[in-house]
Amino acid sequence: MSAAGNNEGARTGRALPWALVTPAVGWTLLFFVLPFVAMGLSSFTAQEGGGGTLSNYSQFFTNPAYWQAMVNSLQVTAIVTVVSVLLAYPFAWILAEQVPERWQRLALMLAVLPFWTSYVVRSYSWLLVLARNGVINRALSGIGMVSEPLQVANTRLATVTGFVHFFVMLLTLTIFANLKQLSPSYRKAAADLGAGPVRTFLHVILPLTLPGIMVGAFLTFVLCIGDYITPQILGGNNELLMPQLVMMQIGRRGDFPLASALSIILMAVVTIAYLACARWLKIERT
Amino acid sequence: MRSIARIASWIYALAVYGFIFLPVVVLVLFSLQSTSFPIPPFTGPSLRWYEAVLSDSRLTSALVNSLLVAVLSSAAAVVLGFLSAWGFARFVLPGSGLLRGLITLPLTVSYLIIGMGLLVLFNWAGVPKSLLAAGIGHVVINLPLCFAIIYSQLGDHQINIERAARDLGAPEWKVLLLITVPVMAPAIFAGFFLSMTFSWDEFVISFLLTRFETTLPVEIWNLLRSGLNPKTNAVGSLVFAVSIVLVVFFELTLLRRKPA
Amino acid sequence: ADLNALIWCDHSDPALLQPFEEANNVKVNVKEFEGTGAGLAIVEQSQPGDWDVMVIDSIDVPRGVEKGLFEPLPEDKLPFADLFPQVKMDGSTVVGGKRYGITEKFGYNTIGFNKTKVDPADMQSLASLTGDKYKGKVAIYDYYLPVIGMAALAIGKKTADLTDADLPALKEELLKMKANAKLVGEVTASQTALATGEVDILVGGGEWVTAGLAKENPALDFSIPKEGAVLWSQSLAMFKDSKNKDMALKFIQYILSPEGQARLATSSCYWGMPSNTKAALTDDRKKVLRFDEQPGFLARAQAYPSPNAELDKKMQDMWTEMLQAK
Amino acid sequence: MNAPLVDIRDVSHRFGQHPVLKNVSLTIAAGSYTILLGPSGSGKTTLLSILGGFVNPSEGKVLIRGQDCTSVPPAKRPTTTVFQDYALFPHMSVGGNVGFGLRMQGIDGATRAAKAREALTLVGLAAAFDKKPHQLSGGQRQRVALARALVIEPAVLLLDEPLGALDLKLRRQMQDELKAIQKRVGTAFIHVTHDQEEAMALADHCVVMNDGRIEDEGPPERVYARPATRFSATFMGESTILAGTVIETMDMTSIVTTPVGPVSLSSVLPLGSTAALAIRPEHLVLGAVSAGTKLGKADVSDVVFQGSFKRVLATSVEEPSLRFVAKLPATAIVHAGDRVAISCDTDQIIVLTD
Amino acid sequence: MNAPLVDIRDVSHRFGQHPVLKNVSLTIAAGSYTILLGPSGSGKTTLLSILGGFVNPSEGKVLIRGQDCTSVPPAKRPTTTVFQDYALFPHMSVGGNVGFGLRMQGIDGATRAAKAREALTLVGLAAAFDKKPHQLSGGQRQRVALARALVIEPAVLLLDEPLGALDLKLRRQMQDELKAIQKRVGTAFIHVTHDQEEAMALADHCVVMNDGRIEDEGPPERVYARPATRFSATFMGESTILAGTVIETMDMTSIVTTPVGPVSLSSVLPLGSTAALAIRPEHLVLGAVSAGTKLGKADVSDVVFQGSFKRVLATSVEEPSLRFVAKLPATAIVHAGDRVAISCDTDQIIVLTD
Ligand SMILES: Nc1ncnc2c1ncn2[C@@H]1O[C@H](COP(=O)(O)OP(=O)(O)OP(=O)(O)O)[C@@H](O)[C@H]1O
Ligand SMILES: Nc1ncnc2c1ncn2[C@@H]1O[C@H](COP(=O)(O)OP(=O)(O)OP(=O)(O)O)[C@@H](O)[C@H]1O
Ligand SMILES: NCCCCNCCCN
Ligand SMILES: [Mg+2]
Ligand SMILES: [Mg+2]
Repeated sequence: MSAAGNNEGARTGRALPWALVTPAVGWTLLFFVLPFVAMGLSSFTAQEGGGGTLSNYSQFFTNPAYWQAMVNSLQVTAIVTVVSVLLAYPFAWILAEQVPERWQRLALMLAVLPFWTSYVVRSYSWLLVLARNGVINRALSGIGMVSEPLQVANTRLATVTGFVHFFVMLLTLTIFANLKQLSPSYRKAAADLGAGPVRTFLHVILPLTLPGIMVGAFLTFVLCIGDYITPQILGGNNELLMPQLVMMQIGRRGDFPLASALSIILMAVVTIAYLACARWLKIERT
Repeated sequence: MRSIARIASWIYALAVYGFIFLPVVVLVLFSLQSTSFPIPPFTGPSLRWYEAVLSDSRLTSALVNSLLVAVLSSAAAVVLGFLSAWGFARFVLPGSGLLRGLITLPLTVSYLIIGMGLLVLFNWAGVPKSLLAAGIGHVVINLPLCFAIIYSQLGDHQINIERAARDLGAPEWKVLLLITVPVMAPAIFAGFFLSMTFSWDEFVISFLLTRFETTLPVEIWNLLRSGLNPKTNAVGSLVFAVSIVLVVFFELTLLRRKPA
Repeated sequence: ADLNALIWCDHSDPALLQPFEEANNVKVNVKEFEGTGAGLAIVEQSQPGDWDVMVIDSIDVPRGVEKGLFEPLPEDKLPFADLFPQVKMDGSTVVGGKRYGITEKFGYNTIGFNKTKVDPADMQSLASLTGDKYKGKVAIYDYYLPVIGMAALAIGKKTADLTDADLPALKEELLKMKANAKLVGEVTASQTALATGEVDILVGGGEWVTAGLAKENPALDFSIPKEGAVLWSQSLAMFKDSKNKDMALKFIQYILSPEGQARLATSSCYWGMPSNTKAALTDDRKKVLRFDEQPGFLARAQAYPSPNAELDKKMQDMWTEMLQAK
Repeated sequence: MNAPLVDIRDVSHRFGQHPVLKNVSLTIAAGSYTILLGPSGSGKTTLLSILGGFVNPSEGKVLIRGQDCTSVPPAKRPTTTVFQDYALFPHMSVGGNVGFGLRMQGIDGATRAAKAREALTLVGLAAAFDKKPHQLSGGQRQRVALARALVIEPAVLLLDEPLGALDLKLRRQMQDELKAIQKRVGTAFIHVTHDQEEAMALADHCVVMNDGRIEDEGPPERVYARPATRFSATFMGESTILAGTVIETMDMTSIVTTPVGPVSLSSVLPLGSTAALAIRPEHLVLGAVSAGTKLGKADVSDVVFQGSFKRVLATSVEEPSLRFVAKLPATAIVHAGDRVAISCDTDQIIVLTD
Repeated sequence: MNAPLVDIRDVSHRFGQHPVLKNVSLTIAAGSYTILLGPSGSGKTTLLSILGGFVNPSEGKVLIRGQDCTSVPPAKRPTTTVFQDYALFPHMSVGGNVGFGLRMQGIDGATRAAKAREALTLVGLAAAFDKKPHQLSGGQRQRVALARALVIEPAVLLLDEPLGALDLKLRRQMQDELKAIQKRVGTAFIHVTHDQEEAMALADHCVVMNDGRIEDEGPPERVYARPATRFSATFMGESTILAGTVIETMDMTSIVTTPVGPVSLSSVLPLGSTAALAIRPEHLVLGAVSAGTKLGKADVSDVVFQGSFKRVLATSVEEPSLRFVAKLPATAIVHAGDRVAISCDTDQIIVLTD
């Protein structure tokens, strides 16, 4: 009776279905859409005294220090997304294909265990790991591999490392799930038709997991470009990313209109990324 | 050839595990540092920073706040998400596609933007900053997640199960209570559990929307900014331990009972 | 009853607050902020009566008064006589003949350093900060006013006289500092960098960085270079709309009391000189804070720049550009 | 015949613009076993859903026991549905499932359990009372679904492809059981399938549907032997179809030319009209015989042994686009490649006039 | 017969501790259509996977064209598999799918496309070249999978329940096509199913498996008419089974007592041994006759019209636990409730000795 679903509405009347969906829709309108509108309106005001103005936007586009933050954010996010996918994919693949079935659950649990430390603390911990006198430098100079300590902490590389750490875990989960969902017969069929492991991977496994990768990559993009903690703790303020710039407007001067404008601009960039990935981001019923 | 590839993949996997665990191991190790700097050389072991954490009432009350916000906001998100998912899956509603898109939209927006929006709105409306405000923000980010998880599980088979109940004389509320909720329990639980996880670790919304009473991540942030010492490591390690206990508990009790 | 205090991070130390809370059976709710601009913005977004006391840079007290936020303080109930005279800062804390702020803590934004890693002689000149010798070994304290003040000293300007016209030169000086810097960090991040050996020099550092860490790392020190240093001074003010003025006054009295002063001076976020000469500090703590050398230091110190709103905005933008510069 | 138990009057249904049922009228007698047979998309499920109350027809009425039930919700109708995927409640025991309908009627636990046990005994699953559905095999689940529906004693039991998910052997076995249970309880069963053999095995009354219409209805023997339409002839069992034109009509007989020669029929057809003649596989005779209608020669292309018979495909020599499908006894000796004469019993030729 | 195309020698396989194949030996002739038939879990898929190279047997060897292939990977074997879920690559067009094997062989695009088109034409899907698999129906996908496997000209084509996902009507149609294609290309097909009718419709050689062993093998006619084991007799087609004891043996005949009377058989059985006698439904005769073996009387419980025949269930009067299953011509006149004499053709009684 599958095709004939969705018919209850005809008889139950209109009241019940609306009663069911209105709270969620209302909540989203009230606490997501309306704030967004408020933020949009606020972005056209000046901090001192209201009145419509484009000055917040013009400030962003004319001051290189401001739009440089967007450039930095896009660069960091792009690097993080690509590196995370490249690191996570083989890892997820090994977990899904090389690790014996009964150990897989454990292996995966182990891989996501560090998720359960606090995010803030994890970033801070990376700072200590990467510091000039941190664990890595002590270890490397201890075994004589470096004479001068590596300068990683408080650089973009540190920010990227902190991000990649988080997103490798996240992407491993999504890609692993994707690989497990693939029917084993695809792999068998490719092998059967003469493809070696490499070509099976390139022609079959990779394209079939691409949608999953895209979803994971998009998620990485959204979470990464909007994150304040990691660059703030690890980047040493050597450059500003968009969320830092936004928080700075609030934290230093309480300039909400400018912070709003910057948020709106950030949102516009996320929207472009969303549109690029939209076809992979549908939620279907099984 | 094959064994080389095998060995290479083992090495790779171990390297990734190493990368993943490095900060956590360092975190826990230096939480046992007896001096003030959580960097080598190791001077411990000592539990003094754990004592310091446990006697810090701001941290302990933040922990309670965090739990409270996580449980309540997740419960709200799961209830709203479940009801709407059920409504959309079971009834033909005009503009259903658009409305579903609307509900899931926050999933594609950075937390910072959501937090900023609420901050601006609440400022305008004169709503004071509070845990409640942060909780509202957490429902905003978790509602789409719960909705998506539950909606994707409300397939045609579930439709027939509900029809069968209706057919056997169950009124709508009994269908919901006796059939849909129990059958959907795994998805509902998954939504709740994930929401808890996200809420528990969420920083920026709580940071922007709370004032005195705040959540643990924000309090940890404050701690980070109020002096250098391994107390941060100790809090982090405690959170880690508590989380693991919870995960293992859920794993052993709720998740195990899956029908074969 | 609750007391709502808008404060800097040093006031959030339980060791400071708890004795007061217990003695007066009150809960002190604290909200931290960074710069005066942010603090005033928080007040603007609150309801009248939400706040009872505020910590504010002494030189910024008039900004709060202009907005009509503060209540005059009863001089007779506060230990004005015991304060270091140089930090009473009547020029800012007294407006229209009424006193609105009382300085509670002060110190210097100058050069903090690790004396085992740098030549202490070099630390006697701000020029060392921009020379090649310490490239990559320098951190900059992430607060625009004092560091711009230091840049002003470096180019031979008085902090009190800065105008728009000085901005290009200041910016150049800042960019030179940035080029040398490993990082730019707020209080704890810059402390951490210096303490853990991430950097050897902290521009804008002072006793507030080194004093608290002296026990763990005695190599940390600060200097007042020949060009002088920037004096930071924080005041307490009471809100006009406070619903709990008695308690607010009690709080201010407590902070200014010898015990309160000792606790504030050595509180966990950063240490600093107590403004009250009678602060109940132990001798070794006094030594760490260089209590006895203060008269000499104060003589060579200049206050924070105090730009008007327009210049302030420009200075902040200049700071943003400095952060973004490679 | 009394007033019919179910009376479907001029029911039409559209999903959006798409007409799915077109003016369907049908009556169901009490105690009968009715099969709705038709290809995928012909509207069987829709018609059943209208009977069950899950779909409101766009037009027309449904009367059950003389009462207009068209907009009565499923819970209030004297019908119960057995779903194709069984729709057992996975979180309840088998006993809980079967007792659910009684629970909704407010019947106390003890009575409920007793009745549920009784119903499970009826379907031969008394021992499964405390099991969970996932512990049962497909066939057992099917029986639980049946017991759950029967225990509330509906006037009409609706079954939507109840055996579709079972494998052949089990399907046969369940067909026997379904029929036996229906005879025992005497409830009217309305059962949807697209399997002709299932229809013949079960139906008292067989309703052939196509494209939203009822093409034919009646006892399966009649539908098979004298299908009303060409569709019905090809859907209910295989046939070889000969197209021809009536060239002569006499008293009681007509002669039709076909590509394989003239065929004389004992019925009167309009002269000059086209006619389609259908011949069932078991009525074709291979090899020379004296009696019957000659249908030319054919080359045997395939002989498939099917246990109790052989299925033979042969291509007409006279008309190469014509393919004969014949069923011969298992003992018949015929091989692919043979060229044989084809004939059939004249009386068994079915004339289709549409 | 030449050297067999495939020679499976003493293959055993275990998954962990669980033995799944037990000493299986089997040879496959070039150009033959072999069906592996057996119930779920009998090891059919495992055996096919061993042939395809997806599973390495715990013991034994597989020779293809005389060469030991036991541990040759799938890519290097002259076998290709058609998977039950088709395993069409969803991101490639139909043409891309069919050309995939050739592409892996390094064949250039133009040749590939030409050959893929040819293969698609063979399965009647020339027009689908540029479509994506999800745009095709189940039967069409099945054919694409077939074309994809055939285009690389394997010596042996392996099919694991290739029609399992299709509905009955489509399944029948695809059976005819599969057989025709196999005849046309001449490749040896090895086809797994648990549907006895499919086995009879397709097989040149039928292999009945049970519990990891080969119970019976041979042409389907032989397996049906003279099953080697009781399992084979009940799995391949229905039977009525009579249990009995040999009470007399003579020159060329034995007499077996059964609950419905003594049966005389034209074969020599050990005196005193128990024997099971199987009688196919089409060999039972209802009503008094003079010839044949008498099997007592029975009450007809159900008569099902099946188009070309009637299926009759009857319960023995002498032994109420015995149920006769008979197939009678459609014209036979018999009704539920009748009490009839039962007999059968003595020659058609199958003696099962296990
Ligand atoms: N809820 C629906 N919305 C739109 N169209 C529908 C719906 N349900 C069924 N249809 C369409 O109505 C037609 C008849 O569907 P129905 O399910 O009644 O056919 P059926 O005879 O049961 O077929 P099957 O044997 O495949 O189950 C089909 O074309 C189908 O696509
Ligand atoms: N990978 C595996 N690991 C463990 N046991 C297995 C595995 N594959 C199959 N088995 C077991 O081996 C036995 C035979 O399985 P196989 O798939 O060969 O049966 P089959 O005859 O193909 O059955 P079906 O008709 O259900 O497909 C079954 O008991 C099955 O549970
Ligand atoms: N603004 C936070 C307190 C920083 C303490 N450092 C002393 C300088 C004051 N701005
Ligand atoms: Mg249907
Ligand atoms: Mg199988």
